[in-house]
Amino acid sequence: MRNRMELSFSALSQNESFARVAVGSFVAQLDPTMDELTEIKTVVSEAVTNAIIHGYHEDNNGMVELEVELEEETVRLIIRDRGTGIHNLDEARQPLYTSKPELERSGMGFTIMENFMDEVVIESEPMVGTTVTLMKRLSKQRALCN
Amino acid sequence: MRNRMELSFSALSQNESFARVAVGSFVAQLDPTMDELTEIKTVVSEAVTNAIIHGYHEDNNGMVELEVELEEETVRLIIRDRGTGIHNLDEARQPLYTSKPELERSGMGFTIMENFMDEVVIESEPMVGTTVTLMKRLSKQRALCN
Amino acid sequence: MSLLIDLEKRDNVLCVRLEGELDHHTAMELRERVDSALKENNLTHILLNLEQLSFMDSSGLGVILGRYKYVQTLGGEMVVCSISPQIKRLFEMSGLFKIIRLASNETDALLELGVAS
Amino acid sequence: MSLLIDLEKRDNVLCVRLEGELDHHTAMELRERVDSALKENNLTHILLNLEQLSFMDSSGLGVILGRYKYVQTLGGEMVVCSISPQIKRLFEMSGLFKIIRLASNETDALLELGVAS
Ligand SMILES: Nc1ncnc2c1ncn2[C@@H]1O[C@H](COP(=O)(O)OP(=O)(O)O)[C@@H](O)[C@H]1O
Ligand SMILES: Nc1ncnc2c1ncn2[C@@H]1O[C@H](COP(=O)(O)OP(=O)(O)O)[C@@H](O)[C@H]1O
Repeated sequence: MRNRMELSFSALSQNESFARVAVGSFVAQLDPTMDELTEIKTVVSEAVTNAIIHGYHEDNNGMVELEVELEEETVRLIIRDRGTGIHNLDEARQPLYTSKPELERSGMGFTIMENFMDEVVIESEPMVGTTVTLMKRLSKQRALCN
Repeated sequence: MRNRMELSFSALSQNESFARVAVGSFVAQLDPTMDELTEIKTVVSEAVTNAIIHGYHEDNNGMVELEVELEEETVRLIIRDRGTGIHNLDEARQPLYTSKPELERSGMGFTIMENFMDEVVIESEPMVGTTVTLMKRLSKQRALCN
Repeated sequence: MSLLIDLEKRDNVLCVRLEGELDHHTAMELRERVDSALKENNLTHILLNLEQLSFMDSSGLGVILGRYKYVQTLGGEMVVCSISPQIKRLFEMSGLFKIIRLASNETDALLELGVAS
Repeated sequence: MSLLIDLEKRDNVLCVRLEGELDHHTAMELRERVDSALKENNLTHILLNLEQLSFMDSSGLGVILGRYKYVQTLGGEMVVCSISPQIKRLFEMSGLFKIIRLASNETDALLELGVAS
Protein backbone atom coordinates (compact mmCIF):
# COMPACT_ATOMS: atom_id res chain seq x y z
CA MET A 1 0.00 0.00 0.00
CA ARG A 2 1.18 3.49 -0.81
CA ASN A 3 1.54 5.96 2.04
CA ARG A 4 2.48 9.58 1.60
CA MET A 5 3.18 12.56 3.81
CA GLU A 6 4.14 16.15 3.26
CA LEU A 7 5.64 18.32 5.93
CA SER A 8 6.77 21.92 5.99
CA PHE A 9 8.18 23.90 8.88
CA SER A 10 9.94 27.15 9.79
CA ALA A 11 13.65 27.30 8.94
CA LEU A 12 14.72 27.10 12.58
CA SER A 13 17.60 24.90 13.69
CA GLN A 14 15.54 23.33 16.50
CA ASN A 15 13.35 21.83 13.78
CA GLU A 16 16.22 19.66 12.51
CA SER A 17 15.62 17.09 15.23
CA PHE A 18 11.86 17.41 14.77
CA ALA A 19 12.26 16.57 11.06
CA ARG A 20 14.31 13.48 11.93
CA VAL A 21 11.71 12.27 14.43
CA ALA A 22 8.82 12.87 12.03
CA VAL A 23 10.45 11.12 9.07
CA GLY A 24 11.80 8.35 11.29
CA SER A 25 8.40 7.67 12.77
CA PHE A 26 6.77 7.60 9.32
CA VAL A 27 9.39 5.34 7.74
CA ALA A 28 9.26 2.99 10.75
CA GLN A 29 6.01 1.64 9.27
CA LEU A 30 8.13 -0.25 6.72
CA ASP A 31 10.06 -1.90 9.55
CA PRO A 32 13.56 -0.88 8.39
CA THR A 33 16.71 -2.11 10.12
CA MET A 34 18.25 0.17 12.75
CA ASP A 35 21.07 1.02 10.33
CA GLU A 36 18.65 1.92 7.54
CA LEU A 37 16.65 4.11 9.90
CA THR A 38 19.81 5.90 11.04
CA GLU A 39 20.89 6.44 7.43
CA ILE A 40 17.50 7.93 6.54
CA LYS A 41 17.49 10.20 9.60
CA THR A 42 21.03 11.31 8.75
CA VAL A 43 20.23 12.31 5.16
CA VAL A 44 17.11 14.15 6.33
CA SER A 45 19.25 16.00 8.83
CA GLU A 46 21.78 16.90 6.11
CA ALA A 47 19.28 18.18 3.58
CA VAL A 48 17.15 20.05 6.13
CA THR A 49 20.23 21.68 7.66
CA ASN A 50 21.38 22.75 4.18
CA ALA A 51 17.99 24.31 3.45
CA ILE A 52 18.13 26.24 6.74
CA ILE A 53 21.77 27.36 6.56
CA HIS A 54 22.46 27.69 2.86
CA GLY A 55 19.00 28.04 1.33
CA TYR A 56 17.55 30.53 3.81
CA HIS A 57 20.69 31.83 5.59
CA GLU A 58 18.86 31.01 8.82
CA ASP A 59 16.04 33.45 8.08
CA ASN A 60 13.21 31.72 9.91
CA ASN A 61 10.51 33.17 7.72
CA GLY A 62 11.59 30.55 5.20
CA MET A 63 9.74 27.24 5.15
CA VAL A 64 11.51 23.93 4.60
CA GLU A 65 9.39 21.44 2.68
CA LEU A 66 9.65 17.70 2.99
CA GLU A 67 7.82 14.88 1.20
CA VAL A 68 8.03 11.19 2.02
CA GLU A 69 6.47 8.40 0.01
CA LEU A 70 6.51 4.76 1.02
CA GLU A 71 5.67 2.13 -1.54
CA GLU A 72 6.56 -1.53 -1.13
CA GLU A 73 10.15 -1.51 0.14
CA THR A 74 11.02 1.90 -1.31
CA VAL A 75 11.40 5.18 0.56
CA ARG A 76 11.30 8.36 -1.53
CA LEU A 77 12.24 11.66 0.08
CA ILE A 78 12.06 15.18 -1.29
CA ILE A 79 13.55 18.11 0.62
CA ARG A 80 12.87 21.53 -0.88
CA ASP A 81 13.62 25.14 -0.07
CA ARG A 82 12.62 28.30 -1.91
CA GLY A 83 15.87 29.99 -1.03
CA THR A 84 19.11 31.14 -2.65
CA GLY A 85 19.77 28.11 -4.84
CA ILE A 86 23.15 26.68 -5.85
CA HIS A 87 25.27 28.38 -8.52
CA ASN A 88 27.68 25.54 -9.25
CA LEU A 89 26.23 22.12 -8.60
CA ASP A 90 29.34 20.15 -9.58
CA GLU A 91 31.43 22.09 -7.11
CA ALA A 92 28.75 21.78 -4.38
CA ARG A 93 28.72 17.98 -4.69
CA GLN A 94 32.48 17.63 -4.17
CA PRO A 95 33.37 15.97 -0.87
CA LEU A 96 34.63 18.56 1.64
CA TYR A 97 33.47 21.52 -0.44
CA THR A 98 31.62 24.10 1.60
CA SER A 99 30.73 27.70 0.87
CA LYS A 100 30.52 28.44 4.62
CA PRO A 101 33.81 27.35 6.22
CA GLU A 102 33.35 30.18 8.76
CA LEU A 103 30.40 28.21 10.18
CA GLU A 104 32.65 25.14 10.54
CA ARG A 105 30.72 23.23 7.92
CA SER A 106 32.43 19.99 6.92
CA GLY A 107 31.30 19.97 3.29
CA MET A 108 30.21 16.33 3.68
CA GLY A 109 26.42 16.69 3.40
CA PHE A 110 25.98 15.69 -0.24
CA THR A 111 28.66 12.98 0.06
CA ILE A 112 26.77 11.40 2.96
CA MET A 113 23.50 11.51 0.99
CA GLU A 114 25.21 9.75 -1.92
CA ASN A 115 26.66 7.10 0.36
CA PHE A 116 23.48 6.37 2.29
CA MET A 117 20.87 6.48 -0.47
CA ASP A 118 20.38 4.56 -3.74
CA GLU A 119 19.52 7.65 -5.74
CA VAL A 120 20.31 11.33 -5.21
CA VAL A 121 18.99 14.00 -7.58
CA ILE A 122 19.72 17.67 -6.88
CA GLU A 123 17.87 20.37 -8.78
CA SER A 124 18.63 23.98 -8.06
CA GLU A 125 18.18 27.39 -9.55
CA PRO A 126 19.76 30.56 -8.15
CA MET A 127 17.15 32.82 -6.47
CA VAL A 128 14.47 30.12 -6.87
CA GLY A 129 15.58 27.34 -4.56
CA THR A 130 16.83 23.80 -4.25
CA THR A 131 15.11 20.42 -4.42
CA VAL A 132 16.88 17.27 -3.29
CA THR A 133 15.21 13.97 -4.26
CA LEU A 134 16.45 10.86 -2.51
CA MET A 135 15.47 7.21 -2.88
CA LYS A 136 16.38 4.16 -0.86
CA ARG A 137 15.28 0.57 -1.25
CA LEU A 138 15.10 -1.21 2.09
CA SER A 139 16.75 -4.60 2.34
CA LYS A 140 14.03 -6.40 4.23
CA GLN A 141 11.69 -7.53 1.46
CA ARG A 142 14.57 -8.84 -0.60
CA ALA A 143 15.88 -10.68 2.43
CA LEU A 144 12.46 -12.33 2.80
CA CYS A 145 12.67 -13.62 -0.78
CA ASN A 146 15.79 -15.65 -0.10
CA MET B 1 9.80 33.09 18.63
CA ARG B 2 7.11 31.77 16.32
CA ASN B 3 7.46 28.25 14.97
CA ARG B 4 5.11 26.71 12.45
CA MET B 5 4.65 23.38 10.76
CA GLU B 6 2.22 21.93 8.29
CA LEU B 7 1.76 18.23 7.76
CA SER B 8 -0.46 16.23 5.46
CA PHE B 9 -0.66 12.47 5.07
CA SER B 10 -2.73 9.67 3.53
CA ALA B 11 -5.97 8.83 5.36
CA LEU B 12 -4.63 5.51 6.67
CA SER B 13 -5.26 4.41 10.23
CA GLN B 14 -1.58 3.59 10.80
CA ASN B 15 -0.89 7.32 10.38
CA GLU B 16 -2.84 8.12 13.56
CA SER B 17 0.14 7.22 15.73
CA PHE B 18 2.50 8.95 13.31
CA ALA B 19 0.47 12.17 13.65
CA ARG B 20 0.68 11.96 17.45
CA VAL B 21 4.45 11.45 17.36
CA ALA B 22 4.98 14.30 14.90
CA VAL B 23 2.85 16.81 16.79
CA GLY B 24 4.20 15.62 20.15
CA SER B 25 7.78 16.07 19.01
CA PHE B 26 7.06 19.55 17.64
CA VAL B 27 5.17 20.76 20.71
CA ALA B 28 7.87 19.34 23.01
CA GLN B 29 9.94 22.42 22.07
CA LEU B 30 7.71 24.46 24.41
CA ASP B 31 8.54 22.06 27.25
CA PRO B 32 4.94 21.19 28.20
CA THR B 33 4.10 19.06 31.24
CA MET B 34 3.53 15.33 30.62
CA ASP B 35 -0.21 15.84 31.13
CA GLU B 36 -0.36 18.69 28.64
CA LEU B 37 1.55 16.63 26.08
CA THR B 38 -0.84 13.70 26.56
CA GLU B 39 -3.83 16.00 26.17
CA ILE B 40 -2.47 17.43 22.93
CA LYS B 41 -1.64 13.98 21.54
CA THR B 42 -5.13 12.82 22.47
CA VAL B 43 -6.95 15.64 20.68
CA VAL B 44 -4.75 15.16 17.61
CA SER B 45 -5.66 11.48 17.68
CA GLU B 46 -9.37 12.32 17.95
CA ALA B 47 -9.46 14.84 15.12
CA VAL B 48 -7.22 12.81 12.79
CA THR B 49 -9.26 9.65 13.41
CA ASN B 50 -12.45 11.59 12.66
CA ALA B 51 -11.00 12.86 9.38
CA ILE B 52 -10.05 9.31 8.37
CA ILE B 53 -13.25 7.53 9.47
CA HIS B 54 -15.96 10.14 9.03
CA GLY B 55 -14.41 12.61 6.57
CA TYR B 56 -12.96 10.10 4.11
CA HIS B 57 -14.77 6.87 5.09
CA GLU B 58 -11.31 5.30 5.23
CA ASP B 59 -10.61 5.99 1.55
CA ASN B 60 -6.85 6.36 1.67
CA ASN B 61 -6.67 8.60 -1.37
CA GLY B 62 -7.82 11.33 0.97
CA MET B 63 -5.20 13.48 2.65
CA VAL B 64 -5.49 14.64 6.26
CA GLU B 65 -4.03 18.10 6.81
CA LEU B 66 -2.57 19.32 10.05
CA GLU B 67 -1.11 22.67 11.08
CA VAL B 68 0.66 23.49 14.32
CA GLU B 69 1.76 26.92 15.43
CA LEU B 70 3.75 27.62 18.57
CA GLU B 71 3.97 31.14 19.85
CA GLU B 72 4.99 32.01 23.37
CA GLU B 73 3.09 29.54 25.56
CA THR B 74 0.29 28.95 23.06
CA VAL B 75 -0.26 25.88 20.87
CA ARG B 76 -2.60 26.29 17.92
CA LEU B 77 -3.69 23.21 16.00
CA ILE B 78 -5.71 22.93 12.80
CA ILE B 79 -6.91 19.55 11.53
CA ARG B 80 -8.60 19.58 8.15
CA ASP B 81 -10.10 17.09 5.73
CA ARG B 82 -11.67 17.66 2.33
CA GLY B 83 -14.22 14.93 2.88
CA THR B 84 -17.94 14.49 3.52
CA GLY B 85 -18.43 17.30 6.01
CA ILE B 86 -20.89 17.41 8.92
CA HIS B 87 -24.60 18.02 8.32
CA ASN B 88 -25.65 18.86 11.86
CA LEU B 89 -22.88 20.35 13.93
CA ASP B 90 -24.91 20.76 17.13
CA GLU B 91 -25.81 17.09 17.09
CA ALA B 92 -22.23 16.06 16.26
CA ARG B 93 -20.88 17.93 19.30
CA GLN B 94 -23.19 16.17 21.75
CA PRO B 95 -21.34 13.83 24.11
CA LEU B 96 -21.89 10.20 23.10
CA TYR B 97 -23.39 11.10 19.71
CA THR B 98 -21.91 9.07 16.88
CA SER B 99 -23.09 8.49 13.33
CA LYS B 100 -21.16 5.20 13.18
CA PRO B 101 -22.22 3.06 16.16
CA GLU B 102 -21.59 -0.03 13.99
CA LEU B 103 -17.87 0.82 14.16
CA GLU B 104 -18.12 0.92 17.97
CA ARG B 105 -17.39 4.64 18.05
CA SER B 106 -17.91 6.15 21.49
CA GLY B 107 -19.08 9.56 20.32
CA MET B 108 -16.63 11.20 22.73
CA GLY B 109 -14.18 12.78 20.27
CA PHE B 110 -15.49 16.35 20.31
CA THR B 111 -16.21 16.20 24.05
CA ILE B 112 -12.59 15.23 24.72
CA MET B 113 -11.35 18.08 22.53
CA GLU B 114 -13.53 20.53 24.47
CA ASN B 115 -12.26 19.21 27.79
CA PHE B 116 -8.58 19.19 26.89
CA MET B 117 -8.25 22.44 24.94
CA ASP B 118 -8.94 26.09 25.74
CA GLU B 119 -10.67 26.78 22.43
CA VAL B 120 -12.40 24.49 19.94
CA VAL B 121 -13.82 25.81 16.67
CA ILE B 122 -15.41 23.41 14.19
CA GLU B 123 -16.18 24.55 10.68
CA SER B 124 -17.78 22.13 8.28
CA GLU B 125 -19.63 22.08 5.00
CA PRO B 126 -21.24 18.97 3.52
CA MET B 127 -19.30 17.68 0.47
CA VAL B 128 -16.50 20.20 1.12
CA GLY B 129 -14.92 19.05 4.36
CA THR B 130 -14.25 19.82 7.99
CA THR B 131 -11.75 22.07 9.75
CA VAL B 132 -11.17 21.78 13.49
CA THR B 133 -9.20 24.61 15.09
CA LEU B 134 -7.88 24.00 18.60
CA MET B 135 -5.95 26.23 20.97
CA LYS B 136 -4.28 25.50 24.26
CA ARG B 137 -2.27 27.78 26.54
CA LEU B 138 0.43 25.86 28.36
CA SER B 139 0.68 26.41 32.10
CA LYS B 140 4.45 26.73 32.31
CA GLN B 141 4.97 30.40 31.62
CA ARG B 142 2.18 31.40 33.96
CA ALA B 143 3.63 29.15 36.65
CA LEU B 144 6.94 30.95 36.25
CA CYS B 145 5.24 34.27 36.95
CA ASN B 146 4.02 33.20 40.37
CA MET C 1 2.49 -3.02 15.88
CA SER C 2 2.08 -0.32 18.47
CA LEU C 3 -0.24 -2.43 20.68
CA LEU C 4 0.77 -5.74 22.22
CA ILE C 5 -2.18 -7.90 23.22
CA ASP C 6 -1.58 -10.68 25.72
CA LEU C 7 -4.44 -13.16 26.17
CA GLU C 8 -4.70 -15.77 28.92
CA LYS C 9 -7.52 -18.08 30.06
CA ARG C 10 -8.13 -18.27 33.83
CA ASP C 11 -11.12 -20.51 34.64
CA ASN C 12 -14.00 -18.91 32.73
CA VAL C 13 -12.27 -15.51 32.45
CA LEU C 14 -10.34 -14.19 29.46
CA CYS C 15 -7.49 -12.07 30.83
CA VAL C 16 -6.54 -9.35 28.33
CA ARG C 17 -3.34 -7.41 29.04
CA LEU C 18 -2.52 -4.44 26.83
CA GLU C 19 0.86 -2.83 26.29
CA GLY C 20 1.40 0.22 24.10
CA GLU C 21 -1.13 2.47 22.40
CA LEU C 22 -4.85 1.87 21.98
CA ASP C 23 -6.32 3.99 19.19
CA HIS C 24 -8.66 3.45 16.24
CA HIS C 25 -5.95 1.56 14.32
CA THR C 26 -5.14 -0.89 17.11
CA ALA C 27 -8.73 -1.08 18.46
CA MET C 28 -9.79 -2.99 15.37
CA GLU C 29 -7.28 -5.75 16.04
CA LEU C 30 -8.13 -5.83 19.74
CA ARG C 31 -11.81 -6.37 19.00
CA GLU C 32 -11.14 -9.25 16.62
CA ARG C 33 -8.70 -11.04 18.87
CA VAL C 34 -10.78 -10.73 22.03
CA ASP C 35 -14.05 -11.77 20.40
CA SER C 36 -12.56 -14.81 18.71
CA ALA C 37 -10.73 -15.86 21.90
CA LEU C 38 -14.06 -15.67 23.80
CA LYS C 39 -15.78 -17.79 21.15
CA GLU C 40 -13.04 -20.40 20.71
CA ASN C 41 -12.74 -21.00 24.44
CA ASN C 42 -16.40 -20.56 25.29
CA LEU C 43 -15.63 -17.83 27.83
CA THR C 44 -18.07 -15.24 29.13
CA HIS C 45 -16.00 -12.98 31.39
CA ILE C 46 -13.26 -10.47 30.58
CA LEU C 47 -10.55 -9.06 32.78
CA LEU C 48 -8.91 -6.09 31.04
CA ASN C 49 -5.55 -5.02 32.47
CA LEU C 50 -4.44 -1.55 31.28
CA GLU C 51 -1.34 -1.24 33.45
CA GLN C 52 1.11 -1.12 30.53
CA LEU C 53 -1.09 1.01 28.28
CA SER C 54 0.80 4.21 27.47
CA PHE C 55 -1.87 5.92 25.37
CA MET C 56 -5.61 5.67 24.83
CA ASP C 57 -8.18 7.86 23.10
CA SER C 58 -11.95 7.70 22.53
CA SER C 59 -11.56 4.78 20.11
CA GLY C 60 -10.33 2.86 23.15
CA LEU C 61 -13.48 3.84 25.07
CA GLY C 62 -15.50 2.55 22.11
CA VAL C 63 -13.83 -0.84 21.91
CA ILE C 64 -14.00 -1.31 25.70
CA LEU C 65 -17.70 -0.43 25.78
CA GLY C 66 -18.20 -2.76 22.82
CA ARG C 67 -16.63 -5.71 24.69
CA TYR C 68 -18.70 -4.87 27.77
CA LYS C 69 -21.88 -5.03 25.72
CA TYR C 70 -20.74 -8.22 24.04
CA VAL C 71 -20.10 -10.15 27.28
CA GLN C 72 -23.44 -8.87 28.56
CA THR C 73 -25.17 -10.66 25.70
CA LEU C 74 -23.30 -13.81 26.79
CA GLY C 75 -24.46 -13.32 30.38
CA GLY C 76 -20.87 -12.53 31.43
CA GLU C 77 -19.12 -9.68 33.17
CA MET C 78 -16.12 -7.43 32.58
CA VAL C 79 -13.70 -5.82 35.04
CA VAL C 80 -11.04 -3.30 34.04
CA CYS C 81 -7.98 -2.95 36.26
CA SER C 82 -4.79 -0.94 36.81
CA ILE C 83 -5.83 2.17 34.89
CA SER C 84 -3.66 5.29 34.90
CA PRO C 85 -5.01 8.68 36.04
CA GLN C 86 -4.99 9.89 32.43
CA ILE C 87 -7.10 7.01 31.18
CA LYS C 88 -9.35 7.33 34.23
CA ARG C 89 -10.17 10.88 33.14
CA LEU C 90 -11.51 9.53 29.85
CA PHE C 91 -13.59 6.95 31.70
CA GLU C 92 -15.05 9.70 33.87
CA MET C 93 -15.71 12.10 31.00
CA SER C 94 -17.69 9.46 29.13
CA GLY C 95 -19.55 8.06 32.13
CA LEU C 96 -18.05 4.65 31.37
CA PHE C 97 -16.88 4.28 34.97
CA LYS C 98 -20.56 4.17 36.01
CA ILE C 99 -21.25 0.99 34.08
CA ILE C 100 -17.89 -0.74 33.91
CA ARG C 101 -16.38 -2.15 37.10
CA LEU C 102 -12.86 -0.98 37.91
CA ALA C 103 -10.36 -2.78 40.13
CA SER C 104 -7.02 -1.53 41.32
CA ASN C 105 -5.10 -4.64 40.30
CA GLU C 106 -5.45 -8.02 38.63
CA THR C 107 -5.87 -9.99 41.87
CA ASP C 108 -8.79 -7.84 42.95
CA ALA C 109 -10.29 -8.00 39.47
CA LEU C 110 -10.12 -11.81 39.44
CA LEU C 111 -11.74 -11.93 42.87
CA GLU C 112 -14.57 -9.75 41.58
CA LEU C 113 -15.05 -12.23 38.75
CA GLY C 114 -15.09 -15.12 41.23
CA VAL C 115 -11.65 -16.52 40.46
CA ALA C 116 -9.33 -17.11 43.43
CA SER C 117 -5.74 -16.49 42.39
CA MET D 1 18.02 20.38 24.89
CA SER D 2 18.69 17.27 22.86
CA LEU D 3 22.45 17.28 23.64
CA LEU D 4 23.87 17.01 27.14
CA ILE D 5 27.44 18.29 27.41
CA ASP D 6 29.48 17.17 30.40
CA LEU D 7 32.80 18.99 30.90
CA GLU D 8 35.56 17.94 33.29
CA LYS D 9 39.15 19.10 33.79
CA ARG D 10 41.77 16.35 34.17
CA ASP D 11 45.30 17.82 34.45
CA ASN D 12 45.69 19.86 31.26
CA VAL D 13 42.95 17.96 29.42
CA LEU D 14 39.35 19.08 28.95
CA CYS D 15 37.19 15.93 29.00
CA VAL D 16 34.04 16.45 26.96
CA ARG D 17 31.33 13.79 27.26
CA LEU D 18 28.35 14.01 24.95
CA GLU D 19 24.95 12.44 25.44
CA GLY D 20 22.12 12.72 22.91
CA GLU D 21 22.13 14.16 19.42
CA LEU D 22 24.85 16.23 17.78
CA ASP D 23 23.53 18.17 14.80
CA HIS D 24 23.80 21.74 13.48
CA HIS D 25 21.52 23.03 16.24
CA THR D 26 23.43 21.47 19.12
CA ALA D 27 26.87 21.87 17.49
CA MET D 28 26.68 25.63 17.97
CA GLU D 29 26.30 25.25 21.73
CA LEU D 30 29.02 22.61 21.89
CA ARG D 31 31.50 24.89 20.16
CA GLU D 32 30.81 27.78 22.52
CA ARG D 33 30.98 25.73 25.69
CA VAL D 34 34.16 23.86 24.76
CA ASP D 35 36.03 26.92 23.53
CA SER D 36 35.20 28.99 26.59
CA ALA D 37 36.09 26.11 28.95
CA LEU D 38 39.48 25.80 27.24
CA LYS D 39 40.09 29.51 27.59
CA GLU D 40 38.87 29.90 31.15
CA ASN D 41 40.98 26.99 32.41
CA ASN D 42 43.95 27.56 30.14
CA LEU D 43 43.73 24.04 28.72
CA THR D 44 45.20 22.86 25.44
CA HIS D 45 44.08 19.22 25.10
CA ILE D 46 40.64 17.75 24.45
CA LEU D 47 39.33 14.28 25.16
CA LEU D 48 35.99 13.80 23.39
CA ASN D 49 33.93 10.85 24.60
CA LEU D 50 31.10 9.93 22.21
CA GLU D 51 29.91 6.78 24.00
CA GLN D 52 26.44 8.15 24.83
CA LEU D 53 25.95 9.96 21.52
CA SER D 54 22.85 8.51 19.83
CA PHE D 55 22.97 10.57 16.63
CA MET D 56 25.49 12.61 14.68
CA ASP D 57 25.54 14.10 11.20
CA SER D 58 28.04 16.13 9.14
CA SER D 59 27.56 19.17 11.38
CA GLY D 60 29.13 17.02 14.09
CA LEU D 61 32.10 16.30 11.84
CA GLY D 62 32.46 20.05 11.29
CA VAL D 63 32.45 20.99 14.96
CA ILE D 64 34.86 18.16 15.84
CA LEU D 65 37.26 19.19 13.06
CA GLY D 66 36.90 22.78 14.25
CA ARG D 67 37.92 21.86 17.81
CA TYR D 68 40.85 19.83 16.44
CA LYS D 69 42.08 22.82 14.47
CA TYR D 70 41.58 25.10 17.46
CA VAL D 71 43.67 23.02 19.89
CA GLN D 72 46.33 22.73 17.17
CA THR D 73 46.67 26.51 17.23
CA LEU D 74 47.17 26.21 21.01
CA GLY D 75 49.84 23.52 20.53
CA GLY D 76 47.49 20.92 22.01
CA GLU D 77 46.05 17.61 20.95
CA MET D 78 42.64 15.96 20.69
CA VAL D 79 41.64 12.33 21.11
CA VAL D 80 38.14 11.01 20.38
CA CYS D 81 37.00 7.84 22.14
CA SER D 82 34.19 5.30 22.33
CA ILE D 83 32.65 5.96 18.95
CA SER D 84 29.85 3.76 17.61
CA PRO D 85 30.14 1.93 14.25
CA GLN D 86 27.64 4.36 12.73
CA ILE D 87 29.61 7.43 13.71
CA LYS D 88 32.83 5.69 12.69
CA ARG D 89 31.42 5.40 9.14
CA LEU D 90 31.09 9.20 9.00
CA PHE D 91 34.66 9.60 10.22
CA GLU D 92 35.84 7.24 7.49
CA MET D 93 33.77 8.83 4.73
CA SER D 94 35.23 12.25 5.51
CA GLY D 95 38.80 11.13 6.04
CA LEU D 96 38.64 12.59 9.56
CA PHE D 97 39.94 9.34 11.07
CA LYS D 98 43.24 10.00 9.26
CA ILE D 99 43.91 13.20 11.18
CA ILE D 100 42.05 12.74 14.45
CA ARG D 101 43.27 10.13 16.90
CA LEU D 102 40.71 7.59 18.05
CA ALA D 103 40.84 5.56 21.26
CA SER D 104 38.56 2.73 22.27
CA ASN D 105 37.80 4.11 25.72
CA GLU D 106 38.46 7.03 28.02
CA THR D 107 41.35 5.40 29.90
CA ASP D 108 43.25 4.77 26.67
CA ALA D 109 42.46 8.26 25.46
CA LEU D 110 43.82 9.82 28.66
CA LEU D 111 46.97 7.71 28.37
CA GLU D 112 47.45 8.98 24.81
CA LEU D 113 47.19 12.51 26.14
CA GLY D 114 49.75 11.75 28.85
CA VAL D 115 47.35 11.59 31.80
CA ALA D 116 47.53 8.49 33.98
CA SER D 117 44.08 7.66 35.31
N1 LIG E 1 19.71 23.96 0.03
C1 LIG E 1 20.80 24.61 -0.39
N2 LIG E 1 20.71 25.89 -0.82
C2 LIG E 1 21.80 26.57 -1.25
N3 LIG E 1 23.03 26.04 -1.29
C3 LIG E 1 23.20 24.77 -0.89
C4 LIG E 1 22.11 23.99 -0.43
N4 LIG E 1 22.56 22.75 -0.10
C5 LIG E 1 23.87 22.75 -0.34
N5 LIG E 1 24.28 23.96 -0.83
C6 LIG E 1 25.64 24.33 -1.24
O1 LIG E 1 26.38 23.13 -1.42
C7 LIG E 1 27.53 23.14 -0.58
C8 LIG E 1 27.88 21.73 -0.13
O2 LIG E 1 26.85 21.22 0.70
P1 LIG E 1 27.18 20.06 1.74
O3 LIG E 1 27.90 18.96 1.00
O4 LIG E 1 25.94 19.68 2.42
O5 LIG E 1 28.23 20.72 2.75
P2 LIG E 1 28.05 21.82 3.91
O6 LIG E 1 26.60 21.94 4.29
O7 LIG E 1 28.87 21.28 5.02
O8 LIG E 1 28.58 23.11 3.35
C9 LIG E 1 27.17 24.08 0.56
O9 LIG E 1 28.31 24.61 1.18
C10 LIG E 1 26.36 25.14 -0.18
O10 LIG E 1 27.19 26.05 -0.84
N1 LIG F 1 -14.01 15.12 10.10
C1 LIG F 1 -15.32 14.77 10.11
N2 LIG F 1 -16.01 14.61 8.95
C2 LIG F 1 -17.30 14.24 8.95
N3 LIG F 1 -18.02 14.02 10.08
C3 LIG F 1 -17.40 14.17 11.26
C4 LIG F 1 -16.03 14.54 11.35
N4 LIG F 1 -15.69 14.62 12.66
C5 LIG F 1 -16.80 14.29 13.35
N5 LIG F 1 -17.84 14.03 12.52
C6 LIG F 1 -19.22 13.67 12.93
O1 LIG F 1 -19.39 14.02 14.29
C7 LIG F 1 -19.75 12.88 15.06
C8 LIG F 1 -19.19 12.98 16.46
O2 LIG F 1 -17.78 12.92 16.43
P1 LIG F 1 -16.98 12.43 17.71
O3 LIG F 1 -17.47 13.19 18.89
O4 LIG F 1 -15.53 12.52 17.43
O5 LIG F 1 -17.43 10.91 17.90
P2 LIG F 1 -17.10 9.57 17.08
O6 LIG F 1 -15.88 9.78 16.22
O7 LIG F 1 -16.86 8.56 18.15
O8 LIG F 1 -18.31 9.27 16.24
C9 LIG F 1 -19.25 11.70 14.26
O9 LIG F 1 -19.93 10.50 14.55
C10 LIG F 1 -19.49 12.17 12.82
O10 LIG F 1 -20.82 11.99 12.45
